[in-house]
Amino acid sequence: MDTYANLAALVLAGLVGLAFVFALYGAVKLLAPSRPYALKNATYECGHDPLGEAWVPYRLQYYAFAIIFLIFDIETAFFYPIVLVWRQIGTLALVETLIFVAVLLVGLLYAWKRGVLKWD
Amino acid sequence: MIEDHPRVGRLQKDAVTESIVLNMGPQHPSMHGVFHMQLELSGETILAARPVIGYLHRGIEKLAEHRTYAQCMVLVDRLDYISQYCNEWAYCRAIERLARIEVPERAEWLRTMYAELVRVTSHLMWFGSVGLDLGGWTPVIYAFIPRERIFDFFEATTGSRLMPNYLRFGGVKEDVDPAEMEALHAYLAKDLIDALDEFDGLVTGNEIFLSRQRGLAPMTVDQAHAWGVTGPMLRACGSTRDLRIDTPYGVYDRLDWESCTDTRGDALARYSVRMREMRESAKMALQCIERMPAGEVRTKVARVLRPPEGEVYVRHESTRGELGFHIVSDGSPKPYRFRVRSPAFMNVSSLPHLCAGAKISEFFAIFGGIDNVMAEIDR
Amino acid sequence: MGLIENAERPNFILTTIDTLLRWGRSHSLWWCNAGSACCSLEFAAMGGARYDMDRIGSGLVRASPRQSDVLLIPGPITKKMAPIFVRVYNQMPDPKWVIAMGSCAISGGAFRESYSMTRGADTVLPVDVYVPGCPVRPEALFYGLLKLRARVRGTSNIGLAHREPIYVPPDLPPEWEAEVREFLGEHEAC
Amino acid sequence: MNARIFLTQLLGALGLIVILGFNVIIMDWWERKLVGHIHRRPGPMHTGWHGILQPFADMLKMLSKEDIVPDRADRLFFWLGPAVAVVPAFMALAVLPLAPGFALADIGNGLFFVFAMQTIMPFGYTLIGWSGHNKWSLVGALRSAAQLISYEIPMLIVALGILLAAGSARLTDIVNAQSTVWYAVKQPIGLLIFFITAVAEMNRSPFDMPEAESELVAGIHTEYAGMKFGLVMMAEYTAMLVGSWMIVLLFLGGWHLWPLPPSPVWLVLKLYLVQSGIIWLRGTYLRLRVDTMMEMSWKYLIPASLANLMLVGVLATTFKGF
Amino acid sequence: MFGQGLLKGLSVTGRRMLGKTECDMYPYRKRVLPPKSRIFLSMRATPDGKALCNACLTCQQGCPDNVIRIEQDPEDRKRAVSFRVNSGRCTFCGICEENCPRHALTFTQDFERATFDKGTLTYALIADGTATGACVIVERTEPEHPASAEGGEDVG
Repeated sequence: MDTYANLAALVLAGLVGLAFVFALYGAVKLLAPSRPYALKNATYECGHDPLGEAWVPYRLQYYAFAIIFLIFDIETAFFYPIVLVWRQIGTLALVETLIFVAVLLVGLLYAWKRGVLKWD
Repeated sequence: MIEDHPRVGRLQKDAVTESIVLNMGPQHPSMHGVFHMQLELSGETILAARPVIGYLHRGIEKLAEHRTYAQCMVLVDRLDYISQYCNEWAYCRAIERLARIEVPERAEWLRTMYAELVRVTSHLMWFGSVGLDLGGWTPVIYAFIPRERIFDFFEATTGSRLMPNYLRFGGVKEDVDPAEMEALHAYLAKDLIDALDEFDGLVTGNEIFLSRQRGLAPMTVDQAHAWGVTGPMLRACGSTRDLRIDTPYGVYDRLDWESCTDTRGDALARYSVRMREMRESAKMALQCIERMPAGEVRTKVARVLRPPEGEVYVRHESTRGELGFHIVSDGSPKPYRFRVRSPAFMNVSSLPHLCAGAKISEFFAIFGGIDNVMAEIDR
Repeated sequence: MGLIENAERPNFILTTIDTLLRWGRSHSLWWCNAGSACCSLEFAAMGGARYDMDRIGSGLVRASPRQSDVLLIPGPITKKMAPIFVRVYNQMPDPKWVIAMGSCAISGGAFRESYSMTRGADTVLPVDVYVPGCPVRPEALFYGLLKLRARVRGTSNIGLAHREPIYVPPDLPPEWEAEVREFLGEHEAC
Repeated sequence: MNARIFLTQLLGALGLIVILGFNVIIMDWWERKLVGHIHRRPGPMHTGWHGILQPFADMLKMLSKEDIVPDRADRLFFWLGPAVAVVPAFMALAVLPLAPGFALADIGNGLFFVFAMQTIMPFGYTLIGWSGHNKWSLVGALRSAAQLISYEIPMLIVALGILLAAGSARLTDIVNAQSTVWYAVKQPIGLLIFFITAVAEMNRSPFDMPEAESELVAGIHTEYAGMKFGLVMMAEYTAMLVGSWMIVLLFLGGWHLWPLPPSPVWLVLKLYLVQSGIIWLRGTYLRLRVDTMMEMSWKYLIPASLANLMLVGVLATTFKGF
Repeated sequence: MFGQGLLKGLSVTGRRMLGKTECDMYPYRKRVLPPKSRIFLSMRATPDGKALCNACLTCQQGCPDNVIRIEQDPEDRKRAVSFRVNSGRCTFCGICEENCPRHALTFTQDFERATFDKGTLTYALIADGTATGACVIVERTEPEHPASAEGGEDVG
C-alpha cells in the first residue's frame, strides 16, 4: 500500500511539474506580444545567414566513451545489490568485488592505452 | 591512436560525417569587437579558419588626407582605442621628424610616462578579456579596478578618460599637476603591484588556466618573422626585438628596465610576457615620475603646420607590437598620404595558421593571446 | 495572443497587469552588446566595480539577442556592419529598445565624411536613447539607461498593437545594397 | 486509494512548486549578490531592499517577452525541451526528505531515483540544444551529452560507497546513519569526488560546457527567448538545489548537526551553504577545456572512485562499527 | 602540489567577498569630475549676458568634425549672433578650447545629456546675440592669459 501511494505521489509530482511548465507557457501566451516575421524567426548565427544545415551527420568525438559508459553503467547496477548486503556477506563480498573491479580496471586501462580516452 | 588500429580505423572512416561551417562573429561576445571568423568544424575540431575583417573599416587613412595634421590626432586616438598615447606618440614622432621639430626634455619624459601607463591599462584590458574568453567573469572586473584608477589620472591631467588628444607636435598639451603625480606615484608603487599579485593568485597559478594555456599553439621565431608578428607575441618566442631598445626613442635609454622575453613560444609564454611587461611598465612610469626634470613641455609650433615635402616612416613599440606611420607630405597643411602599419593586423594574420586543428575552446585561448583590437586592424 | 498589446481599451485589470509588467521590464533591461568600438570599453567599465549596472538589474549582458531587451550600439556602424546590426535587432524578441552610444552611433562622429560609414544608427535602426560623448563616460551611459528605464516604465503598452505598426527593417539604400551583395558574393565563394 | 491521501499528495506537490519557485528566486538574487561582492561591487541594490525584488522583475519581464520559435526549429521538441529539463528535477525534489520521513514520497530506493532523474535532465538539455537548429546550440547539446556520460559513473560509484556504509538506499536511513559522525568525515575522498561530479552534473562553472557563454554564444539556449529561457534557468537552479541537497544528505549529515538536536533548519542552512560554495567556485575559476573535462573524469575520477569504494569496503569489512 | 593554485584563487576571491565594495553608487552619489575633464562644451559669459566670443571663427575652422556653427553679426564682425554646437557629432578633442584666442570656450562637467530626441543634442551657446543658459557665468571679461596661439596662422 505504502509503495503504491509513493508511486502515485511521484506520478502526481511529475504531472504537477508538467502542468506548471505549461501554465507558464500559457501565461506567456496571454501576456507577451507576438509579432513574428521571417527575419525574426530566422536562425541566429552571429548576425549572418547561416551557411548550410545544422542537422548534419555531426562528428561525435565520444563515440568510444559512450560504449565504455554503457559498460560502467551496467557494472554499477551489478554493484548495487552486493553493497546493500555487504555487511552480511563480509570478506567474501570484498574479494568478489575486488576481482570484478580489477577486471573492469584492466578494461579501462586497455582502452586508455589504445587512446580511446582521448577526446579528439 | 584509435584510428591507427586497422579495424577501428576502417569503422571510423566508414562513418560518414560532415563538417559544418560556422560564422563566429561579428556579433559574438568574445570577438573583441567585430571580428568575423568562418570556421569549418569537424566535431569540435577546427579544420580551417578564415578571418574576415572590415566590419569596423572607417576609412581612417583616407579621412586623414582631408584633415590638417593637428586634426589627424583625433583619428589617431581612435585608431587603437586601447593604447591611445602610444599611437599619438608614434604619430607625433613621425611629424616631428618630417618637420624637424625639437621636443623639450620634460615633454619626452612625460610622453614616456604616459606611454608606459597606457601599456599597463592596455595589458590590463587584455588580461580581463583573456579571463572572459576562458570563461571567468572575475578577472575582467578585477582588471577594471586599477584601470579606473589610472584613468582617473588620465582624466585629471589630460581631460579625457580614453581619447586624450594630449600630445602635440613638439611636446605635450600642458604640464601635469605635481600633486596628481604624487598620488599616482603612491598608487603605482604599492596598490598596483598588489593588484597584479592578486591577478597572479587568481589566474596565473591556477591549474585550470595552466592546463588551457600550456603548450598551446606554439610559434617559432622564424614563423613569427614570416607572418610579421611583432611585440609581446614575438618576444614570447624567444626574440629580443623590442623597438624601445633597438631604436631608442623617448627616454627609454635612460631608464632602468629590461625587456621581457620568453622562449617557449606558446600561449602561456605570451601570457607571461604581458604579465611581466605590466610590472616593468609600472616600474618605468615610477622612474619617470621620480626623475622627471623641470622645464618647458612644449615648443612653439605653427598652429597650422606645413611640413616640408618628403616622406617619413616611424616605427614605434606600441602595446601590441610595431606600430608604423608612413606619412607623405606635399608641403600642404594636410598629409598627402597617411598609412598605418598596424601591429594587430599583422599579428592576427597568424591566427589561421595557429588555430588549424585546434578545438573551439582552444581557439579562444589562442585568440585571447593575440590581443587584437579591431579598430586598428580595420582602420 | 498578447492580452495587453491587442486590447481595444484599458480596463482596471489590464492597467494593473500593464503597470506590473512595465515595472518588471524597466527593472530588468538586459543588454545585447555587439561591441564594435571604443565605447564598448566604457560599457564594460560600466559593468565593472565602480559603476556596476547590476545594481539596477541591468547587469546581464546576454550574448544571444534572443534573450536581451536593449541593443546597445557602442560605436560606428559601417556599411558592412549595418546589415548585421539590422539582423541582430530583428532577431531580438519584442519589446526591445535601442541605445545609440557615442557620437559615431549618433551621427557618424569623427568618421562622418568617410566613404564606408553610415551617418548614425538611426539611418538603419529605430533608436530610443541617444547618449552623446566620445567616448561616452560610464556615468553618462548610466544616465541614458535611467532615461530609458523611465520611458519603459512610463509608456503604457495597452493597445500598442493597434497603434504602432510592426517595425519593418528599412531597406538599405540601393548603392549599399549593391556593395553588400558584391561583398557577400565574393565572401561566400571562398 | 482514498481521496484524503490524494489530496495530501496534491498539496504536497503544489508545495514542491513553492519550494522550487522560492529556491529559484532566492538563488537568482543570492547568486548575483554573492558574485557581485566577489567582484567588489554591490550587485542588485535598488529594486527593493538590497535588490530582493530583482528576481520578480526578471520573471515578470520574461513572462512578457515575445516567445520566438525559429522557423527551422523542430517545434515540438523546442516546446518540450525545457519541460524535459524541469520536470525530472522537480520529481527528484519529491523524494528528497526535509526531515526524517518528511518527503512527498519517501521511497525505499530514493537515492537511485534521484540519480535517475538527474540523468534525464541532460536529455532535456540535449533536446533544447538540438531542437533550435542552431549550430551553436548543437555543439552545446552534444557537449551536454558528453558531460553526462562522463560524470554519471564516478558519481554513482561514490554513492555506492555510501550505500555500503549505510546499508539502505532510503535517504532517511542514510541521513540517520550519520547522526553521530558524518560521512564527510568517514569518506572524505568520496565527498571530494561527489562534489566535483555534482557540480559537473548541474553544469555549473567551471564545468559549464553546454552554456559556455564566451565560446558558444549562449550555448544550448541560443535560440530560446523569454520565458523558455527562464525555464532553462529554472531547471539549472533546480538541478543545483537537487545536487546540493544530495551532497547534504549523503555527506553532510542532513538535518543532523552534532551536538544540536536534528532540525530541518540545519538542512536548509547546509543546503544554501553548499550552493554558496558552488557560486564561489563560479566567481573564481575559469572554464575547463571540454576535452580536459572528459579526460579528467575517465582517467582520474573513475579510478579514484573505484579505489574509494574498495577502501570503504575494506574498512567496512574490518571494522564493524564503520 | 596540484590544487595549490586552485586554493589560492579561492582565497583571493574569498577575501574580496568579505571586503568592501568599490562602487560609486552613481545616481545617488555623484563623483566630482576633475575640472579639466572635457564633457560639455560651453562658453564664458559675463553676468549681463555677454559672451566672451568675438566670432573669429578659429574654433569653427579648426574643428575636425564640423561641430560648431557661428553666425557673425553682419554689421559688427566681432560679434556672434548665434553660436550653435552639435554635440551629437563632437569628439570632445578640445581643439576649439585650446585654439580660442580669447579663452571664451570652456568645458563643463555636466555629463547627463542622454536624450530621446537627436535634435536636442544641438544646442546654442549664443542665440540672438546673447549668451544662453548653457554658458558659464564669469566675473572677468578680459581673457585670463594673452592669446597662446600667437605666431599661428589662420586655418586655411
